[in-house]
Amino acid sequence: MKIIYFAKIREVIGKKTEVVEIPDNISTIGQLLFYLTTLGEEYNNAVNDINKIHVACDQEYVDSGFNFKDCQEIAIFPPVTGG
Amino acid sequence: MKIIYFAKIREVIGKKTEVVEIPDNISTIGQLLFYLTTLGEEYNNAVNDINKIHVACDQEYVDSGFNFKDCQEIAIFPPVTGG
Amino acid sequence: MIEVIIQEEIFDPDEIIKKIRSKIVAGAMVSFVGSVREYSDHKIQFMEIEHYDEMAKKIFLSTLNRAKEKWDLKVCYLIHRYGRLYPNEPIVMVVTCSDHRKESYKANQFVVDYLKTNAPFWKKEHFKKDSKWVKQTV
Amino acid sequence: MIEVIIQEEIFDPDEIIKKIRSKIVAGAMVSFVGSVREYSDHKIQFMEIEHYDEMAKKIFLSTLNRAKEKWDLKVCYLIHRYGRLYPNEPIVMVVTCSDHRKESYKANQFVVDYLKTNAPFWKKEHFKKDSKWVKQTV
Repeated sequence: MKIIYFAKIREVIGKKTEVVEIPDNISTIGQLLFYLTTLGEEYNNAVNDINKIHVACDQEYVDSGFNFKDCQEIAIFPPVTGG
Repeated sequence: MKIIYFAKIREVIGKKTEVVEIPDNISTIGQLLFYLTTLGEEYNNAVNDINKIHVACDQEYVDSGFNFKDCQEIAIFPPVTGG
Repeated sequence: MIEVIIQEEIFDPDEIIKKIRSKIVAGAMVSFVGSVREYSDHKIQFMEIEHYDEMAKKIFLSTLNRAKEKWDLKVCYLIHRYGRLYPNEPIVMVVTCSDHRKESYKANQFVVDYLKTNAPFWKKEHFKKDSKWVKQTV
Repeated sequence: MIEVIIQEEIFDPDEIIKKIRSKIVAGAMVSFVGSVREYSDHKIQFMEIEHYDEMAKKIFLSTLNRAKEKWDLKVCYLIHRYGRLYPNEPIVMVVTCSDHRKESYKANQFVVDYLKTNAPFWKKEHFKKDSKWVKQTV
């Protein structure tokens, strides 16, 4: 699954984008975020506060119960500060 | 007393400004407007609907109970439509 | 900065934005431009705006001062025209600047609302065959 | 007319006003410009804006379409920058035009509020000695 990171999350993980192999039993965003925290300390640091994380699947906001299996691209980022 | 008329009131009275001799017993704006209606049909037509008349004394809005005796300039006009 | 201009000549809204930003740039700037429409009851040939100059200046200055104080504005600018105006020409422009956007929006609307109901200007629309004083709508 | 522009280059708010008015003039036009401030915690050297381009475009277009429909706008225009921006440079501009002023004001605020909370842009302020991601304040 292609995952893109932005802003502080990108900095903490140290990657802008990557393709992550995701186990079959993981299908919702909540599960995915939890799975990511197991990939290493930098992931754990980046996504540990789930209240400060936003997720978009194929450029649309989704919540933690969303099933992402049909998505092409998942983006994970902190609260936005544009404008 | 110097009186200035604007917009439709100016058109109906047919004057932009004039000096009107005002009897001593007339001291409030309400009395003045009533007095003006006695000066001729055009005045009566111009100021007959007191709800559609605004009055400013020395460039400040005043209401019908205001005593205008110390004013230099009275302006009478319809509701404003600027902006 | 507070500025009030009442003039007969046409003005360019873009030039005003440029002029203000060359002096002061704040985090937020809101501007309003009101222009002569092409139609009301009929196609408008032109509009004649009558005004009471001394009173308009007084009201604008006190309104802008109130707004500046209430919303802590960096800029409160107002220009209003009188005389003969043609369709699509700008009539009025209000610019407000502040550190944050909410203050600029609120102050801008306050000034425009207040001038619509209080500033001594009267519009007469001239159509092909007749003319009509505009009724107050608030 | 709906237009969305996301670009790195600087823009002139006055040029945008001029461009829009050369195409469409409505009774009311409201514009908002957000600019980089000179200070937050410390003096700002520059600001780096990161963004998610495809998603930003989608969100802007759907927001502008919603606003246009809801308030019957003649124009709904949005430009937002990314990359390195210096103090006093414009970041974002939203222009709304309608027959009457209330619609332009409401639509303009709606678009700006919505983009502040939803558009995928992230600001990092760079000071002389360090830098800091801006916190969301709504």
